[in-house]
Amino acid sequence: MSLEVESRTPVLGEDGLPIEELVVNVGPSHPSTHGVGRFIVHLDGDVIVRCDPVIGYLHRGIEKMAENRTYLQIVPLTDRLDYVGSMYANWAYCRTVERLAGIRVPERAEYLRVIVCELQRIASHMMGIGAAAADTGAFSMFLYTFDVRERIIELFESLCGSRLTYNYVRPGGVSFDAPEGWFEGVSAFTENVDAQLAELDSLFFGNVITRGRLKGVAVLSAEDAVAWGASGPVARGSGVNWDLRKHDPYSIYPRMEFDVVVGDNGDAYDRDRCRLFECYESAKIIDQCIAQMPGGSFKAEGLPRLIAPPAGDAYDHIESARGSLGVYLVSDGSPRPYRMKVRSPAFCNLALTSRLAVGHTLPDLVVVLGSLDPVFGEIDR
Amino acid sequence: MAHHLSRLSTDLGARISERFDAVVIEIPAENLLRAAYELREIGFDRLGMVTAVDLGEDFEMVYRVTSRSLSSNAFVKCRIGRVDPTVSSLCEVWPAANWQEREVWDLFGIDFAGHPDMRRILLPEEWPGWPLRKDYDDPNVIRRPDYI
Amino acid sequence: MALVDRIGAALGRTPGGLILTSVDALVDWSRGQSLWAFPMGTACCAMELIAASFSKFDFDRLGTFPRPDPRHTDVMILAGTITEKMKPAVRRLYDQMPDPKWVVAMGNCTVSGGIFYYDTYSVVRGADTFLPVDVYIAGCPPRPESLQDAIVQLRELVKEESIAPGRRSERQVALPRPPAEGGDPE
Amino acid sequence: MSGFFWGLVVGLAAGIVIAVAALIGVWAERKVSARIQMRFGPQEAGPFGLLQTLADTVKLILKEDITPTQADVPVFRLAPLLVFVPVAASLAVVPYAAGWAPFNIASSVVFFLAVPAISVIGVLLAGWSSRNSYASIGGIRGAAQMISYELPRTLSVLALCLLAGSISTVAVHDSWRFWWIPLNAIGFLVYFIASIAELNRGPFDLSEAESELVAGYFADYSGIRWAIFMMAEYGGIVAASLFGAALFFGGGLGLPGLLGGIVFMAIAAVLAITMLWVKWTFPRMRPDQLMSLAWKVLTPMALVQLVLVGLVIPWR
Repeated sequence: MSLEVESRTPVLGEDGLPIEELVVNVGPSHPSTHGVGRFIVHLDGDVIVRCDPVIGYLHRGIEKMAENRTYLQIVPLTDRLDYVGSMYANWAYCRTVERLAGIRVPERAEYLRVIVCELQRIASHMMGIGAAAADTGAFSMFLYTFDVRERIIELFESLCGSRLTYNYVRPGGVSFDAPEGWFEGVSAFTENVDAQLAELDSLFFGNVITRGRLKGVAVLSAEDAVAWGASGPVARGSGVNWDLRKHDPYSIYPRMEFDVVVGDNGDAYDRDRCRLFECYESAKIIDQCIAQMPGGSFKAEGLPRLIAPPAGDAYDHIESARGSLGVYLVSDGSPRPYRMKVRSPAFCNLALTSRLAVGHTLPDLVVVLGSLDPVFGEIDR
Repeated sequence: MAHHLSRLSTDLGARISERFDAVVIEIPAENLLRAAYELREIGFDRLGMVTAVDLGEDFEMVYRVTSRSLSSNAFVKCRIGRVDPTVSSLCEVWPAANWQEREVWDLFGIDFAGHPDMRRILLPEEWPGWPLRKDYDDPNVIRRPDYI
Repeated sequence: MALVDRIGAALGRTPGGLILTSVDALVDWSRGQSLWAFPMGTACCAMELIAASFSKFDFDRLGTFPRPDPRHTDVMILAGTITEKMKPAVRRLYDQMPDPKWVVAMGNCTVSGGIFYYDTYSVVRGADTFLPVDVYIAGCPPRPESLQDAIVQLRELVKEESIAPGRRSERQVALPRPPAEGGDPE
Repeated sequence: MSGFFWGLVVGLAAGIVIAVAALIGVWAERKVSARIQMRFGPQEAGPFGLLQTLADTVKLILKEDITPTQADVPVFRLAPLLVFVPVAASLAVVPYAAGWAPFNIASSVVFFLAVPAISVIGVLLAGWSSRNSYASIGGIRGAAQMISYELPRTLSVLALCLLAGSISTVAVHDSWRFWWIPLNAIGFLVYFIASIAELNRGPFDLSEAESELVAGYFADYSGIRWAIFMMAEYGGIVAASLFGAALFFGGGLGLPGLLGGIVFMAIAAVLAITMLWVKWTFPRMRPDQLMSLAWKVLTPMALVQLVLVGLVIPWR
């Protein structure tokens, strides 16, 4: 698609005078698109009358690449899907492979997976809230949230040696056991993260300008959220009580005690604040995991070097920071998948943009995008 | 659950089986839209995933629907021929299908009858071919050497 | 003729280029100390690019200041995979940057295509296929420290520049701006 | 002839002062924002990164000067000067010491308030002539905002003129008394907020909103022309801080010579740094909220201040 946008289209108004819409092209490289999305916005005065999202600027054909790789070689590719929360795609993919090939995962591995994924949830939400704050102009807030994220990344680095693309969750377990003192480090983190989150809450969500900017903007009704396939904080912000960890429980989540955070109004404020409160719950889960941590092996024994699941298909999903992230695999019995499909939550959430932005002003578009928290690696795949 | 789905098999010719945690409903392509309405009526209010699989001689459409009230998942599958593949769009049943069907059109070239906005979504509009088809041949693609 | 070229040409005529070299030293120091970055973050590496300019690593210490507007920047940091669909946009943003300008290719994707080299149909295999890249950083993604090292290395490259048109390094004139560039409706 | 000569000298002096102020201002902004954001800020260029802005300036002067082909070229080139010159001119009427301002005219308060308002035209023209939709929106937003905030700002200063019984900055400055500070508390707040908004700085930086409009009305300016916009912005901060320090806080009035100057500069510096602090703390407002703040909150507040002062005057 060319970069040009169709220019102004004169339409005759009720009084017979021509109304000219101002077409503003936001993206593909724009500070508020959180990546390389593009939004063609038609403005009438300051009000958005149409918003047409154009995605695919990061379409890398990961699903096609997977068809020529073995099951283990695909794991690094899944890292690059949701690059803000790499652990999730790792895990969702590995769950599907395990289901397809009938691999049992040792308990210690499940606990380690839950710990890293909940840490990742905090890290990812910190990125989401920070970017949303930076979009509204509170740039310093972004650095404060990033500070929390950076501490989690340090923990991940000591766990698997990488800051961003972890390749940690593997079919049948995880790649490394926790190093010495790692759990103490995680406990130390969860101990004081609550205070840090409370500070962020009062600093950003307590600010009168923030309330004015976010409240009542881009209201999404619960019916719409369900019908449009929204999931994660976007759906929960609208009052849809739907969290796969609770309602389609997987792994060891049934043993954990936590609450599902649900918003009331479905506006941008509720969506963003849902993310913040979910971090408290994640910290709670991490503490429980560390308390219950069993011994034993961290990966399945006797796993073949080349996984070749029986022919058939399987789908499994997890609750990622952006919603239900699923992987659909079709196997033909060979060591390479016949077809891999990633059900991306951010893709479905972003489809709501054109609905949510209409009727608001241009500054609100930024707020809408921030509250949907898109990650284009996962949307475009 | 079973009695809910019985009408699908009697009226619409669906074959119902189970695989892992989900019901698999295989349905003739011409009855897809009616089956979708039926499923929504039963309580399957979420359309999670729309995708297709290139099976060689024909395509298989795969829909994954979820019901919160029944707390169950179902796969709806239907086969369509390879020549001029067309299947009815489910946008009017679940709006979530909108972008996902565009993605299937973009990568498989399967047309959706009744879709409000059928354009490519991920690739540029002038892109030749349908990349996820097994017979897609792009001279720019470098095949990965076989190490295993 | 731009102001710089005029001054440069005039200074270049002085005997022995004595004044020119000292002016060049000041100019190159200034340019090296204030390499403002255009963060062309497309994918994963953008996270590390953000991290590099934030609290713990702090790009600003080196005088590198990320600005979202290409017109105000000196160095384009390509962070992340570039797809065929994105390529024209990247190229246009590069053309919108005022001279002198530099390009840092951050991460394997922009160096060669990296993990997305094989089997994919939509990824550009290396940013140097359509942009003059000055510094390559390996890594998937590279650490923020590597990015800062790239800026320090870029300063060495900046030192080779001169304000006299005749003494400019070849890479600055390698890619002429397309004639239609300039008026950008967006 | 001598008038012209003095005008030239004062103008040149103001230009140099504003350039130096902008140099320090940019450095201060980067250091202050860095401290707020748990960073260090510029460190490598000179001691404490003090030469950072010098490096930036030399670089920007020698950058390629792009004029978009579709732009309205004469207007595009004129706009930065239209923004900068009024701000520089307004520095000439600030009372730097008791009884002395570089350009002492009878109605200098009006001069200070009215002349920078010309830069509205510059902002509007800059946005318009770029032929860039972001710049156009930014320019129009900026113009609307600057005109709206003109009113509360003028009203808040008017209260001081009432107290002093003069519209000369020097006279107002000289008749300043300590009890003016509590009396003018509301007025000062209005003046401070309105000044920030006049300067298009956060949380009112709608016209250059980085996350929405990329860079707003100067999105298409590069090199030296953009530097002029930046100089106008920091010059504006300096002018507003100096004026506020002199008129609302009396500068260094009553203190001997150099000490008075130091106190004056210290008050102004506190005001300027508070402006930076505010910018790096608050989110940005929406245009409609900005307008309602100006018309529904600040203007009534300034009127209340005026009435308050009016009640006090008989017992002055």
